[in-house]
Amino acid sequence: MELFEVKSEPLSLEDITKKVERREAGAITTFIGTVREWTKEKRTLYLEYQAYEPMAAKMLAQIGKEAEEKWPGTKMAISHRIGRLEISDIAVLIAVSSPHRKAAYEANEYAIERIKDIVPIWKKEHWESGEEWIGNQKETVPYPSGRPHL
Amino acid sequence: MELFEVKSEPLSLEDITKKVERREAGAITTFIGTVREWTKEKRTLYLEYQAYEPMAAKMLAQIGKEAEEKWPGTKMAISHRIGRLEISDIAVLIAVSSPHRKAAYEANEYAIERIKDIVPIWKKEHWESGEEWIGNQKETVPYPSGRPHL
Amino acid sequence: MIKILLFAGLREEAGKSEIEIKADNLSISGLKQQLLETYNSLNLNGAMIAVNEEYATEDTVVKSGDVVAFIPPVSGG
Amino acid sequence: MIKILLFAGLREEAGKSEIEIKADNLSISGLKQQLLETYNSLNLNGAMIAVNEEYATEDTVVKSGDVVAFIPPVSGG
Repeated sequence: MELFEVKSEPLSLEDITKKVERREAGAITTFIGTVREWTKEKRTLYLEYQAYEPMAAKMLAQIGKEAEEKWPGTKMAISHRIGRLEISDIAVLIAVSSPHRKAAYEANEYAIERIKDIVPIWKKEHWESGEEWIGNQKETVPYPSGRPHL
Repeated sequence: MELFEVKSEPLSLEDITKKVERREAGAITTFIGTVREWTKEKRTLYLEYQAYEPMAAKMLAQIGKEAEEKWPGTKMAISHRIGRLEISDIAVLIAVSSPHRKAAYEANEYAIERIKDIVPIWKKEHWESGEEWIGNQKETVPYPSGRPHL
Repeated sequence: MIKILLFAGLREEAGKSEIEIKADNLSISGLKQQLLETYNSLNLNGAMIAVNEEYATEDTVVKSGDVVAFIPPVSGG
Repeated sequence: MIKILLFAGLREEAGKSEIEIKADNLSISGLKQQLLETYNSLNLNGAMIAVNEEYATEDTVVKSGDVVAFIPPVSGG
């Protein structure tokens, strides 16, 4: 049972929640990132995720370690899916258990922000009008062909 | 399919997540409140939840309405269980979907805080050494017999 | 008749979950006084009040047929 | 031999996911120069660098047998 994983198979919310359940932890938060059909006026047909797999799994585990240091008593699990994903498919799952709810929320949100900063995973949007590797970690400025605005 | 409910049957994370799923919402947060075995040095054997059921369901719906006004575009569902609950049983589930993750986290945390303020539901702790209705909505100052410190 | 609902610790103190009081056009504080004549050990001071499933205040006036709930500090979630 | 890994847009620009370069004791910036001699359209400026699966900097020195990954801005989550 890997707490931090990158895989091609569908992700299960039930499974990841079980990974962090503990009798002393009364609060669990989960984050479910799904493939959105509409981003502003643009319609996504499907997505493709690519990862530098061994390093991505390591970085996810590092995020978990960071969170457990910042919020002692929390336990985290993260799964990220790669390959082709359809609309509404789950791309990422984050689960955090904690004796206290505040830490469970904060550590969870910390994790998704860190994923978008440091984990080597990329998504390619496929629209009716074309396709594009999304390159900005905070999803605000997509640029074509993996080439950032310099 | 009720978005806001108070019931005696076990709660399902899968079910409540489905209630808020939408193709335009790429982020879903859930909160799972479970029965904790240990609160500081005190060991809980089991809990009993009582509700003013029709009003509690109304208040949950009101929290959802407040959240949808504060965070436009979010959709919320809340289920609260009542009756006898064992350690690790789920007492409350909150799910929020949103096109953007920040709102999904914030609205979810708002909901659990509001539940602890305004929803007429009470829990009775059963310990080895006795039992007690917990009376302070933020769980910081339990008092015996439903009688607050005045 | 005004129906009074009790919960949690208050229910245990009173030994019942519902009490009916013959009254009409009475403020909540008046109702409390009347209730305490019979149930003098009930501690209603920390409780919020709901009339017909909506939160109300001490000076809310209730009529016959209304349902008044005394809501001790809540502890759900 | 230093193994170079390319991802996402960089992989498509180069038309391959791995490139091997004969080199030893070379800084990342030196490695980039050598790589651009063959793949002159590759835009490496926005990419982070990892050496053996750990983030590294331009002046990190790599040896034969090391794996260097060019990591364009990430977009997981």
